[in-house]
Amino acid sequence: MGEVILTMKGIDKSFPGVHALDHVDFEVRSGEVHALMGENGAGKSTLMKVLTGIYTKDAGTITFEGKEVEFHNPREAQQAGIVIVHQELNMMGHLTVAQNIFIGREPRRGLFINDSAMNDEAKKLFAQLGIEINPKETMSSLTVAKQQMCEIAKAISHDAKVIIFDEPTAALTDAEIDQLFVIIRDLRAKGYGIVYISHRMDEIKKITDRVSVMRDGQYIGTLVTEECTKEEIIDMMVGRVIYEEPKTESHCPPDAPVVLKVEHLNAGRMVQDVSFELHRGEILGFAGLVGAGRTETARALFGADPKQSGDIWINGKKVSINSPKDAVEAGISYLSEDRKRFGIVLKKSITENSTLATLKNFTRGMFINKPKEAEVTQKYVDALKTKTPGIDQLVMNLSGGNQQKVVIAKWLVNDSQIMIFDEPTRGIDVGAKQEIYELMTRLAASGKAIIMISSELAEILRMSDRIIVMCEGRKTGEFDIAEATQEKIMSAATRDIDMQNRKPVQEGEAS
Amino acid sequence: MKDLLNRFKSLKLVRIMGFNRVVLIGVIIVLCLIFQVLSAVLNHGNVFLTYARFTSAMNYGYFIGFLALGVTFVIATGGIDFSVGPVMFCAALISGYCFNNYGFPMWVSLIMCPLIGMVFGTVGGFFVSYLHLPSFITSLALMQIAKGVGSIFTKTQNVSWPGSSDPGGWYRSLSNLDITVGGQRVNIPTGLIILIVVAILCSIVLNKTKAGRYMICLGANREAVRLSGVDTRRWEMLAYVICGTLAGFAAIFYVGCYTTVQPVKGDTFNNEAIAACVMGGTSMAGGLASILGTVIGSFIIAIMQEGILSMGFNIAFQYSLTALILLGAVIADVMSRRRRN
Amino acid sequence: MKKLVALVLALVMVLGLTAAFADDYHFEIVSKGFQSTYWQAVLKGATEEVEKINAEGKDKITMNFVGPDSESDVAQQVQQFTSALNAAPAAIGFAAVDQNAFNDLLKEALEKKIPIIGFDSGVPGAPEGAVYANASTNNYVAGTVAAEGMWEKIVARIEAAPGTVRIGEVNQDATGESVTQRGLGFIDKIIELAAAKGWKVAVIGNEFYVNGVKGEKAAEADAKIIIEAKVPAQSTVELCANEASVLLNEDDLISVFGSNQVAAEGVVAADKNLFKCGTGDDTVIAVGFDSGATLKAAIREGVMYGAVTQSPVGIGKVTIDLLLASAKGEPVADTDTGCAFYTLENIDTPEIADNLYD
Amino acid sequence: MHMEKSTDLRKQARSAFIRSSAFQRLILIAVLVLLYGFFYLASPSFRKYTTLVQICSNMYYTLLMAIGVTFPLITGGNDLSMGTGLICYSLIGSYLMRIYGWPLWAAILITIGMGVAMGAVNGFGVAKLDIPPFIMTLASMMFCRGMGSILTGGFSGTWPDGAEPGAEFRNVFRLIVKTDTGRMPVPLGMIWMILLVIIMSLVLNKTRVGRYTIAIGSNKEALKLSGVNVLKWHIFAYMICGLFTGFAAVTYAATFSNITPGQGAGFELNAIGAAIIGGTAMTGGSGSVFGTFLGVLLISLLQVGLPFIGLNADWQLLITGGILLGAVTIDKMRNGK
Repeated sequence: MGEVILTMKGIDKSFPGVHALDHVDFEVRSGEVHALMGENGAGKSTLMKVLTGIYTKDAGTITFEGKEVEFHNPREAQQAGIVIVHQELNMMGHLTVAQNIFIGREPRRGLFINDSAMNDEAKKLFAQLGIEINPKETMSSLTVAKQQMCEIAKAISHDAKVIIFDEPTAALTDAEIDQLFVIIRDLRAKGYGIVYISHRMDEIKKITDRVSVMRDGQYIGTLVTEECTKEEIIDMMVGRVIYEEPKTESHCPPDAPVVLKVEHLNAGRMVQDVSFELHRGEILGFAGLVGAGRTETARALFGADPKQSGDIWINGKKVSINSPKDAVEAGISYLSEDRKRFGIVLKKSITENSTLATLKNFTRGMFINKPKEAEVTQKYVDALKTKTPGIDQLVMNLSGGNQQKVVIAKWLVNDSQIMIFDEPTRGIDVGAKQEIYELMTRLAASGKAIIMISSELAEILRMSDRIIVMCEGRKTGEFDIAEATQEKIMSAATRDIDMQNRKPVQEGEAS
Repeated sequence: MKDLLNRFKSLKLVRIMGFNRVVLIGVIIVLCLIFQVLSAVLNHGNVFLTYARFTSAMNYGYFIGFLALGVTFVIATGGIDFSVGPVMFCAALISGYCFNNYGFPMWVSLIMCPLIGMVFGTVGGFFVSYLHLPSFITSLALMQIAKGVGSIFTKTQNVSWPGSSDPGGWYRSLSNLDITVGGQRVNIPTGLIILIVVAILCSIVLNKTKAGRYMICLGANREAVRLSGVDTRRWEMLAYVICGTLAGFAAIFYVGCYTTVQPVKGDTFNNEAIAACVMGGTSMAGGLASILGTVIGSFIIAIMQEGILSMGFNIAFQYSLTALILLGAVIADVMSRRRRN
Repeated sequence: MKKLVALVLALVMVLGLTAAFADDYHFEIVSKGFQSTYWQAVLKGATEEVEKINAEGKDKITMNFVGPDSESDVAQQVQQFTSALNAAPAAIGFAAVDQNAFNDLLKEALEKKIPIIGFDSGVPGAPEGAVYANASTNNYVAGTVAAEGMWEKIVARIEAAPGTVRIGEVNQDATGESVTQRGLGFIDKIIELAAAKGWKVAVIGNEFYVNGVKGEKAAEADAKIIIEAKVPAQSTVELCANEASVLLNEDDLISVFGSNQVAAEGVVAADKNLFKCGTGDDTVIAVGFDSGATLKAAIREGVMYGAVTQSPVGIGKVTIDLLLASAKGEPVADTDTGCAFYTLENIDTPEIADNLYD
Repeated sequence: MHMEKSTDLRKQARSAFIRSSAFQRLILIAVLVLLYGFFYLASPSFRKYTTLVQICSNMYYTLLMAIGVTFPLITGGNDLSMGTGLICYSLIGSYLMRIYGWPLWAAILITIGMGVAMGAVNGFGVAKLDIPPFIMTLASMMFCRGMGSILTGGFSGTWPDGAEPGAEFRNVFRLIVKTDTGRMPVPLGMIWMILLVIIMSLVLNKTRVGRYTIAIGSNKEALKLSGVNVLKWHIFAYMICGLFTGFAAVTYAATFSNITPGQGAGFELNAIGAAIIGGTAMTGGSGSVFGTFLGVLLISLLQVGLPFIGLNADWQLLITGGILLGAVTIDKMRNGK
């Protein structure tokens, strides 16, 4: 580990109503991987945005390579040698890989951009990283992982001294993660200072040298990774120990009737011949790595995406579901993992969102029965303890957790017997998480049949009565909670791949 | 000053109408005063604020109003309709031609207008919502087609609807009812009444019914609405159908005031209709629509063109002024949204 | 409250003003167009006349001259005419885009006892007594004038021609009162002249013109002369040019008539590629209507054989005179402002040159 | 809108060739050939060389506008102000010449200058004040429509023609060569057009302006984060459009003589339509100048060709409308919903 190259002291930043950063300190040495951890909203990303000049700080100093610096825009930061590999990859899909890497500083011959020189440069970079990517390919035709590699290549091409990885593994498969780590280690060896933001404990243990933890916009402390335990870090992150006791046996009575039966469901590459049953009052966990085809299965089942084949029975009756409309009428509801895009109408009020799926129950003739609407909405706001000044509040003014509650309310109002929760706790802070768990348990107890898709193994093990594991679009395992173990699930989730350097894939921060 | 403004903003009426609407009404009042003064000064002592000028201004407001109301629905769903003007003309041409040449009874011809409009709306709606074509292009194509059909049907001829004294001329009293009180001929602007009634219906549909709720919501986030089990295509299409129908309806009031329709014309009315609803605060981004605003917007346009005339100015001023007011309204809207975020 | 006060004050002030601004005679003139050189010429004539009269000092006249964007915009013109009525002028000068649209308004004028003076194409079929007099060109006659002018140049060639010959006609639309009248006048006259020679004439092309013809038509097969009437999709120069070039590409075409400035310019534009037009014996004889820089240039270069000009300036003058007379209650009578056929020979003679404009 | 964006990745995942706009251009060329062949067989007089010249001179100003608007379209924007703008600029140009006796070159400069200025205004409104491009340009469209005749007082202008001094500038677009059989027009303009098409495709694909234009349409935020001065380049895209509208204004004045105020509304729709037919996506990010060129060629071929087969004028509207719909539908089919 080399000398300190970057120091941030007493960084302070407020947004209207939020004190995002409260005098935070942070430092990076050259040749180290420095983890920055904390719950969502702890201020990690904000801190990095201040560092890279996307936000301007209210107070505090940044010292880089011995002299105090102040970046007003990403450009300045890049030129100084601080680059960030963004969590939501910021690439221009229509341009080629090389064009993306060199956007804003294209080599030119006279008036014209010298693309061939650019491609050669890019080739060199990839060679340096030991990756196989054709610089001439259009960005959007690459896999997410490769796109990220390009981002890294871009970072290096800025001859950066400090590279920030913001949730780099959120969307990667394990093989890809390993490849990423190889690269990161290589960069560390080359003396780069690396900031690594992630939630994934074992990644932290595996790749980082030091860990700094933030909570509620404050700097809590820094530990040397080898010398500390997961628990210590978690305690620092959440300020209290939370027990995520795995279920020991199914809470669902063995004689519970089958509510949903899916047979030989096929939808594109990501859903191949998936069959399963779902019982009344059961929570069926869908485990697997990101990109295993669980969400796709749910969407196909829900009629959101077209499916090639597959039969669906509900309460023993065969139903044909070709659109979300059919699904909802059949009593299925789907809480998407991407709330903002597929879950809620941000510009509209809680009321309007809550009754979106069930408006026909709130109409007198063709008119909307607003009093009834308001009454029901209020009921669920209370029931779910949604924090809001009123039911006319626009959803975009609510926190992630409360937005999720509005989505849940929408489906509760619909009173559908089958509920699909896709990453129900993604981007939700610990407290709200707890509430959501309790809520799901209550729902199951009240006789609803629940499918829970989660990439967080702890969550799966804690909530599910039964677990289905998917891998590359296929169902690769089914366990009763009693017999399920991390190892079993992981081996199913990764099929033949050897078990040594395996770890559960955990939740990633929502974008 | 500031708290005065806030107190004003918090008035019940203002809150119901929305601050921007109230401002627009202010604009109307100011415009009227300016026109009053200028037409006196510049145009040989002309008087602007007279009942006669009011009704004649309204004549222009009726059909623009109906067009704008229709467009409001489409814009609410996040689309745009660039074909309403020609569609209106096409409806007027065909039904008028039938009245003149095939001896259709007037009431049939009148009913035909909205029906023809509806056909165009349905076709456009289908292409946009079921085949997912960009609404702008679709309506461009539709505009050409409307022009073509109209002029083919009428053999490239003008169509003149009957005058008030001719048989079937009663349809004119839909837009202007002439009654004689003590030897004085008085013009009741029935069109205004109908426009307001239709506007109220529209705002009920938009704000109080399932259809309206869905249209606005899918304008804001189509996918979320679809995944709530709503058949978005159906409701989006409905918006275009309503738009087309209202365009056909506008035709009745166009001929009611102007009698004669030409083939291959009417595109300029698109711009004025769209301008009217954007002025009124309907957002191009979808998810935000105000019928009241649209109506006020159309009135501003109508009053403007009457004012220009009464000042004895070249018609050209009307376009440029409308453009400036439109820009002003939009910029103000954008700024206020900026401040809120 | 404040607003209210302001409003009242403004009104008071304004009413004061209106009193101050009254004139002896104020005329509203609602023309059929405003933004083409032709109408500018009419405006010129009118303005000059007004200045002249005011200079004489007997009467004090003011005038307000308006017209729609395009010669087909009924809505605009109705609005303008209504506004003119509301201005309560001493008299209104009026050239209707489409007279059907104005019957009710003209009746209203009649009730209000506001004299209407029709000009240019006038107000045909106006309700009895509304229009006191017309200062107008008879467009049908103008069409025949064009036909005669063309005929004398081509008659010899028709005789010489072994087979059928084709005469083309480009009209900017089939809806405008004056354009259609000219178009039909032209065709009828040709038929009449041909009949005198014992030739049969077939009329093809746009339905309106084909059906509108009075003279009797022969089948294409046994006709000596084929008259082909073209109408573009929209009345713009470039689209007229496309229609014209179709005509010019017909090998048996001997002459072509552009029935107004736009159409005539279309013919010229088309010929810029084809070089069919000219004044020679092997060229197509092109005849236009009205003037404008392009047509004048074309005639001077011998691309276009001749054209018919109305007297826009004259129309302007006469209209003012009639307005004044009618306003004073003096008897007024229709005045035909006439039209004349001009070619390179007489283009510079004063009686023509005065009526030509750029 | 945002639906398109979200499915972008899936779109791109489809087979590379079908996806490539080259494919769309191929279809277009095929259609062009077929259509030309059809007219060729249908009408003998269509076969004449002069008809080709007609097709060319008919398309100049539309092509120029279309090339221009391709750039705003690629940024995901639009420009409706071209048509009325074109008339407004050339009108003022001729006014300065006729009334104030300005020299031709000055008038041309002013005409083009006004185009660029209006482009800058549009760009500023869209990029800085983030007014929806559609509304911004709708406003400037109405503004231009009035401005022309307000400034010139309802005067309708003509540019030098025939024997007048300066009329030579028309030869830039149409050269007349004397042959033994008579005179033959050479559509010189076409050469400039093709030149411009080549230059602008270079600009689009090989210079920063083009690169950033595409990037803005593809992912504006990303471009910002890469530290590029997005505002500047976004405005630039609109200025290019303005520049070409200015060119179009001069060309229009050169090919047709009389410019009447209040005209021009609707020209821009042809241009935009052509660009779309040429495979430029309304959603931004992709488009090609050559495609636009083909699109304009198609429209011009229809406008000139249809009269030859004696099809009544009003059918032309129907057919062009149909073709527009067809083109977009094909495009959709290619990229999936």
